[in-house]
Amino acid sequence: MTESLPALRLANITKRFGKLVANDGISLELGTGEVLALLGENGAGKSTLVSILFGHYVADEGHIEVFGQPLPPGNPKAALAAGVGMVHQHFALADNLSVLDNVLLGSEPLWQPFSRRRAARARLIDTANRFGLGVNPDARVATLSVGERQRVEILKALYRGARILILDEPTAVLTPQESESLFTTLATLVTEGLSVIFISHKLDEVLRVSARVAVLRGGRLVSVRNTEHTTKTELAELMVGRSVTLPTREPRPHGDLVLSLSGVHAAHAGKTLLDDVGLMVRAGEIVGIAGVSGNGQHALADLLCGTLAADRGEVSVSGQTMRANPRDWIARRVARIPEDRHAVGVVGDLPVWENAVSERLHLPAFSRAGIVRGRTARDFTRRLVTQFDVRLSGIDVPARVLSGGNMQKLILGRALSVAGEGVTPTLIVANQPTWGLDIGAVAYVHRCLLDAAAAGAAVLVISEDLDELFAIADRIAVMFKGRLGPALPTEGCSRAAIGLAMAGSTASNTEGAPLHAA
Amino acid sequence: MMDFLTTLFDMLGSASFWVATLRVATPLILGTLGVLICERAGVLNLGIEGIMVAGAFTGWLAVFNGADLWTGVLVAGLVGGAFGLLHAVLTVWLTVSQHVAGLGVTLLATSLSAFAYRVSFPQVSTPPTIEAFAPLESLADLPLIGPVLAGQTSLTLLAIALVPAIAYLLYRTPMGLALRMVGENPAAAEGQGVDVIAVRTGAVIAGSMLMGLAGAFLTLSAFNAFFFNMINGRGWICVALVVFASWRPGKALLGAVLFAAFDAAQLRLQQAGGVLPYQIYLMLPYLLSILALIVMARRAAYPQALMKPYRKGER
Amino acid sequence: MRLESRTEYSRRAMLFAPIVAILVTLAVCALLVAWAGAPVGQTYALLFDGAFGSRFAFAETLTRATPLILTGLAAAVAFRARLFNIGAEGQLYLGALAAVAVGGMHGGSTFDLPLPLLSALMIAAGAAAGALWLLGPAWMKLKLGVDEVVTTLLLNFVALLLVSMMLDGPMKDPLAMGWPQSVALDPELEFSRLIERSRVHSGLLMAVGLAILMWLIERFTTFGFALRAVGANNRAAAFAGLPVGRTVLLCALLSGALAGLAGVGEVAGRASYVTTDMSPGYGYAGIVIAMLAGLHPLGVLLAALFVAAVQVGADSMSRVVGVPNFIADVIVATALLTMLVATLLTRYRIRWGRA
Amino acid sequence: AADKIKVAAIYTVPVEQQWVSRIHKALNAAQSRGEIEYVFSENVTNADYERVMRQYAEQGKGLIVGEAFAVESAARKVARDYPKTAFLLGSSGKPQAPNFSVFDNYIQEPAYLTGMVAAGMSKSGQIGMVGGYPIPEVNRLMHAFMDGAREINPKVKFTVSFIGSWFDPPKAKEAAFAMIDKGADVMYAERFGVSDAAKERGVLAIGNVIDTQPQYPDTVAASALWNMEPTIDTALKMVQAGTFKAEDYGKYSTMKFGGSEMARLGTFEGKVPAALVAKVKAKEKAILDGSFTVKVNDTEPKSN
Ligand SMILES: Nc1ncnc2c1ncn2[C@@H]1O[C@H](COP(=O)(O)OP(=O)(O)OP(=O)(O)O)[C@@H](O)[C@H]1O
Ligand SMILES: Nc1ncnc2c1ncn2[C@@H]1O[C@H](COP(=O)(O)OP(=O)(O)OP(=O)(O)O)[C@@H](O)[C@H]1O
Ligand SMILES: [Mg+2]
Ligand SMILES: [Mg+2]
Repeated sequence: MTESLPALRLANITKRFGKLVANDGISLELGTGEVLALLGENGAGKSTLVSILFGHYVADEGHIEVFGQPLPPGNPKAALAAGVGMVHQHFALADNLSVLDNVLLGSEPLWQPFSRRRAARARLIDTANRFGLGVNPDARVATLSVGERQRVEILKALYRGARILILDEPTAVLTPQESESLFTTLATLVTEGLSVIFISHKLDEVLRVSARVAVLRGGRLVSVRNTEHTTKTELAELMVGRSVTLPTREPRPHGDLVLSLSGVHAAHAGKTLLDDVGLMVRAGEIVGIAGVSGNGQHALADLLCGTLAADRGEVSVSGQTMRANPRDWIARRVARIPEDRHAVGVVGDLPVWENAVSERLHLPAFSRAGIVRGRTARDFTRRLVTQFDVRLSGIDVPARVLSGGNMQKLILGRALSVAGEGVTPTLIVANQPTWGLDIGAVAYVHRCLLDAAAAGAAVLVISEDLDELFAIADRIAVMFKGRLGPALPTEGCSRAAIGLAMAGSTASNTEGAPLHAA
Repeated sequence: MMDFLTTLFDMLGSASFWVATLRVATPLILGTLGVLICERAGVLNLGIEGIMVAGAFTGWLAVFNGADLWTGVLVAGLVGGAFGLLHAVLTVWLTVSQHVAGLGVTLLATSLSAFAYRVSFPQVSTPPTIEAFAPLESLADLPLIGPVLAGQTSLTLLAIALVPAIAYLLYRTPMGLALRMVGENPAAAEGQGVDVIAVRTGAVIAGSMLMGLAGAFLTLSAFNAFFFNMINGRGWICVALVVFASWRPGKALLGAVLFAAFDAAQLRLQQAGGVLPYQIYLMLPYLLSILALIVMARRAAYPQALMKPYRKGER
Repeated sequence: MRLESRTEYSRRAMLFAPIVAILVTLAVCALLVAWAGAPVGQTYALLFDGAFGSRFAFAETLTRATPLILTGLAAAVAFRARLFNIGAEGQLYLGALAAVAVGGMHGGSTFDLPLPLLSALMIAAGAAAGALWLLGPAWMKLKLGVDEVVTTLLLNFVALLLVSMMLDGPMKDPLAMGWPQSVALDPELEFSRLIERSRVHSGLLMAVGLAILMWLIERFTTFGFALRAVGANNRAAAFAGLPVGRTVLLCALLSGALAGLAGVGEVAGRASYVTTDMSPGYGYAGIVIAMLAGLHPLGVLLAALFVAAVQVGADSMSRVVGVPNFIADVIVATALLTMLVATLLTRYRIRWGRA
Repeated sequence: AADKIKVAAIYTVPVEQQWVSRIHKALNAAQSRGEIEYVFSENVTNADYERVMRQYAEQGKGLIVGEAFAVESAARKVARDYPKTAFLLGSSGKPQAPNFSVFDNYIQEPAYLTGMVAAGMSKSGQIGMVGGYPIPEVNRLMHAFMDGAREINPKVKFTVSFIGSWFDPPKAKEAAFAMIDKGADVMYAERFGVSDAAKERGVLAIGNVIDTQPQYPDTVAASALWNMEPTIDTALKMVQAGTFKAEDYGKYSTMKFGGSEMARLGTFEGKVPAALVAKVKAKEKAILDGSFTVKVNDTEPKSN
C-alpha cells in the first residue's frame, strides 16, 4: 500500500507553551495515499502537531520531511509549496469575501498587476466538480452553511495542488449527509494519490476512513494501530487512559407539561426563521431536535434562551407565558446551554468565577444594592468547579484559557445550578452540547443531562449529531426550513428516515412515519 | 424662505460652486483613500492629521528650496510613508494600541513639523511662499465637466484618477486581495502563504503616503505657503468619511465630494446675508455628515480584523 | 520578528522597559536640542526640574494632571464597554459651559440658592451637559447602528462651534470688552486652592476621588461587571441576561459626565470663565492616557501624572535652554510612544529571526 | 551688555499670525539695535499662559509682553505677584497699577482710509470681507473700513464671513472665491489667503495690519499698517529709566504716534484716481490734526 518513500515524516517533534509540553517528542510517518487518523482527548496536542506541520507554530525540537525534502519551520508558504494543505479546526475564511477570493488568495504572485480571475474561476469549478465539492464561486462566505464552508476549505487546499491534506476535526460540525459526502470525497482523493491526516473525536468515522490510527495523550504519542486490528473500545481506552462507557437512556416516568410552543413564528430581515412551530416537552422527558444547521435551530434555541422574540404564537414554561428576556427565563429556572461556547457561553476575558455567576449576579444571593458579594460568589464557584469536575489552575483565570471540554463543563454547571444549588431546573435547553468534545467529556455531558431528566427536568437537546440524539433523547423531531416536524418516540425512528427528513425529503419510505409537518 | 431656495438653486447650478467643491474635496479624497487602504488592511491610522501636516510642510519646503512641484509632491509622499512606517512598526510589528499609536504619530508629526519649521525659519514674520500648481485651463473645452475641471490643478485630477486605480488595485489584483484578506482574517491569509505583517506594513505605508499627498495639496495647490494648524481637522474628517464610504473607493469619492459641497455651500449661504450666527453655518457640514451617515452607513460592515493586532502563533 | 506572550510577568522587564523608554525619549530630545543649536548638557535635569523640581513646578504638573485624569477616566470607562468615545473634548467644553450657565449669574439673581447647593448644582450641570452630549451618539450606536467613533468625533467640532456661538451670544461677558468669553463664575463658587500661591485646586481631589470611585464601581458592583462583560463580549453578556443596551447608555452617561466634570474643573478651578481655546486637547489626551493605563481607573492617575509631567517639564525646559517651545510636544509624543512600547514589552517578548 | 533689558514675549499663536507678527517685529528690531535680550514662547495655550508668565517673571525678565485677551484675570494676578516686573499686554481692559500696562491694535484710522480707497476702486460696488473670528480686534477695523467706504460710496455693499480659524488660508481663499463669484471686486484681506484669491481672479485686495503689497504687487491696492515700534520703544525707554508704570498704550497705535499708517500706494501710485487720493489725503490730515475721529465699533459686522 505505501511506497518506499513516505509522503511525510515527523521526527521527534516537541512543542512547549510556557511550562506546558503540548507535543512531546512525537515521531510519525504518513505513507503516500494513506489516511492516518489522529486521536486524542481535548488538549492532547493534535491541533498543535498539525499546526507545526503546516508552519503556524514553530516546534522547539524535531524536524519534518515532506517527500524526502526537509520542510523549513514556521512557514506556511513553504508548506503550501511542498504540497501540504490544511483545513483548520476553526475555519480560516474571510466572511466578507467571495468563495473565489478566498480560494484565489496566495495562488498568484503578489506583485502581478492583474488577476486572472476568469481562468481561476474555471479551474475552481473544474476542481470542485472533479472531487464532488460543488460550491458557488461568487457566493459571499458569510452566506454559506457550515458544510459549504468546509468544502471551500478543502477546495482551497486542492486548488493549490495539495498532495498531503490535513483535516482537523472536519466532521465536528457536519451533518451525517455532509460527513458522508466528505468521506466519498476523501476516497476520491486517496485514489488520486493524496495522503490524508484526519483528526476526529468520532471513533466510528475514524474506523471507517483511516488505514492507521495514531493516539496522542498529554502531548505524547501513546500508540499507532492499524485500523483493521483495533476496536472502538480499545481506542477510547488508549485516549483517555481508562475505559469509557457512554451512558444510555433508561425509561423514566414523564410528569407535567413544562415547555409548550404553539404556532410560533419568527422572522428577521424579511426572512422567515420559524414557521408555525409547535412543541411540547414534559418533566422528566428528553426531546431531541435534529436538523441541518441553518434550518431554524438557531432561532429556536434563541427563542428558548430568551434572546429572540416570536412575532406570533405562544411560548410558555410551566403554564407561564414567556417574554424575550433572558432574565425571565433564568427566573423560571430554565438552564440554557448555548451552541457557541466561546462567543456566547462565556466572556472569555473575565475570570471563571464571574462567568460562573453571571446569570444570577443580580439576585440577592450574589449581590446586594448593586454591590457584588464576592466571597459568596467565589465560594459558590469553587463548589461548582468541584462538582462538575472543571479542571483549571484557579477560579481567577480568564475563562478563555479553559479547553473546550472544561469550558463546556463550566457552562453546564452554571446552567444546571440556575435553580440554586441542589435544586433541579424546570427546563434545560441544550444546543449542540457536545460539539468538539472528546469522548470522555461527551460521556460526562450526557450523564448530566440524563440525571437531570431523571430528577424531573424537562430537557430539549438540539443537535446535528444523530448518534447523540439516539443515545439520550426519548423523542426526536426534525427541523427543516423553519418548520418543526412532530416529535416521535426514538424507538420508532430510523436513522435513515431522519437523515432524509433533515435533507428535506418528505419521502417516508422506511418506517412510514411522517417526519415533516408540511 | 423663497430667497433661501433661490440662493440654493442658483448655487447648485453654477459651475463655480462645483469648482470650489472639487477643490475643497481634493485633500479629503486623498486622505480618505489613504485611511481606506490602511483600514482595509486592518489598521486604524489616526496619525492622518499629523501626517497631513508633515506632508504639507515637507512638500512645501522641498519646493521652497528649489525642487520642482512634482518633486515636492514626491517628498510629501515619502515623508508620509515614513510616518506610516513608524505607525506600522508600532501597531503591526509591536502590536500596540492603534488608537494611541495614531494619536501619538499625529502629535509627533505635527510638533516635529512645527519645530523644524521654526528652526529653519527663525526670523520670518510673514510665511514665505512658493509658486504653486496652476489650474489647468486647457480642459475648459470638455463638454459639461470642462468648466469644473478647468478650475482644478493636476493634483485634483490625480486624486480623482486614484479612485478607480485604487478600486482596481483592491478588487482586481492579487495584492489587493491579499490586502483585503489581512484586514478580514489575517490568520487565513497567513495560512495561504501571505505574509500578514509585510502586507499590513505596506498598506499602512502606502495609505500614509496618500495622506502626505493630501497635506501637500494644501501647500502646493490650494495655497502656496505653510502655516501651523492649517490642516485644521481635515484629517479627522477623512477618518469619518471612510466609515461613510463603507470602505469603498467609489463611495469615498462621493463622501468627500458631499462633505466638500456642504462646506462650499456653507460659505455661500453664510455670505448670502444670513441672520443666523456664523457658527451655525460652520456646523452644517458636520451635522449633515452625521445625517448622511445615518442614512447611508448604518451598521457599516467593518473590515473584520480592523484594530485587531495579529500575533503569529497566538490564538 | 515575532512576539511571544510572556507566561508570567517579568520583574526585570517591568522595571527596565520604562527606563529604556525614557532614555530613548531623552536621546530624541537631545538630538533636537542639538539641531536647534542649543547646548544639550543640562537638558535632562531641566526637564525633570520643570516638572518636579520646585513647589511651583510640581503644583503646575498637578494642575495639568487634573483635567487629564478626568478625561482619561472618561475614555477608560467608555472604552471598557467598547464605546469608543472620541468626543471627550466636546463634552468637556459643554460641561464647562453648563457650569458657568449655572454659576455665572452675577449676584445669583437666577438661582437664589444657598452656596453649597448652588455649588453642587453647578457641578451637576457640568456633568449632565457632558453626559447628554454623549448620550446621542450612544443611542445612535445602539438603535441605528451608527458608528460612534465618527459621530463623537464630528460632534467635537459642533460642540466647539456651539460654545463659540454662546460666547458671542447669550453667555457673552459684557465686561470682556467684546472678547468672546463667557460671563465669569461667581467667585464664591470657585474651587479652593490646595497649595497657597499655586494653581492646584480642589478639582484634583475630585478627580482622584472619582478615579477611586470608578475603580470601586468597576471592581465591586453588578454594573461594573456588566460594563466589563458587555465590553469584552456583548453577545455573551446578553445571553447571560445582562441589560446590554442599558449598560451602554449608562456607561455613556458616566463617560460624558466625567469629561463634563473636567470642564467644570477647568472653569471653577483655573479659568473662571469659558473661552473657545480653554482646552489644549485634553479630550484627545484622555484617550492616550486611558490606553496607557490599560483602561484601569487607578492606572489613569499615574498615566495622567506622567503625561502632565512630560508636558510641563518639557515646555519649561525649552524656555530655559532657549529652543523653540514646539519641542515640548515632540518630547511628549516620543515619550508616549516609547512608553506604549515599554508597557507592551512587559507582556510580550520579542523573538528575532524567521517566524 | 549688562544694561540690556531682558524681554520675554508670550504669544498664543505662532509668530506668523499677522497681529502677533507686528509685536515680534518691533522686538526683533530692538534686539538687533542691541537694546534688549529677547526671548519668546509662541503657540502657548491659554491653560499654560499663566505658568509661562510666572516662569519668565521668575527668570527675572525686565519686561514681559503678550496678549491677555483670553486670560485677563490670570495675567493680572501674575502681575500683582511680581510688582518689580513690567508687563505690557494686549488687552481691551484698563491698566492695573503698578506694573500692568495694556495696548491694542487701535488702527481704525488707516482702516477707515483704506475703506475709502476700496470703495473708490470698486466698480461693482461690492466689497468682500473674510475674517477669522469676530473679535473686537477684527471687528473694529472692519467697521472703520466699512465707514470709510461708505463715505465714498454710500450704496456700497458688503459681504462678511468668518471662517472660524486663524490659520486656514485655503479656507479663507475659498470664502474669498465665493464672494468674488458673487460679484465682489475688492476684498478686505483680514486673513492670509484672501489676497491670493483676489490675485487669481484679477480683483483688488486691501491689506490689514501688515503690508503684503510686495507679494501681490498688482492686487493689494492699499493696506492699513500697524506699527508696534512706538508702543514697544516707549515701554522700553520707561523700563530702562525705571519709570515704567501702569498705563494705556493704546494711543501709541494711532496715526498721530506713528503706531499706524496707511501704507504707501506703491505699485498703485497712479492707478488710484487722483481725486480719490486727494480725498484720502484730506481725511488723513483731518485725522492727524484731530478734526476727525474714527468711530470705534467692536460689534460683529454683518453682510448687507
Ligand atoms: N497558542 C497556545 N498558547 C498556549 N498554549 C497552547 C496554545 N495552543 C495550544 N496550547 C496548549 O497545547 C495543548 C494542546 O492543544 P491542542 O489544541 O493541540 O489540543 P487538541 O488535541 O487539538 O485538542 P482538541 O481535541 O480539543 O482540539 C493544550 O492543552 C494547550 O494548553
Ligand atoms: N491563547 C491561549 N493562551 C493560553 N492557552 C490557550 C490559549 N488558547 C488555547 N489555550 C489552551 O488550549 C487548550 C485547548 O484549547 P482548544 O481551544 O484547542 O480546546 P478545544 O477543546 O479544541 O476547544 P474547541 O475545539 O471547543 O474550541 C486549552 O487547554 C487552553 O488552555
Ligand atoms: Mg484541536
Ligand atoms: Mg477541539
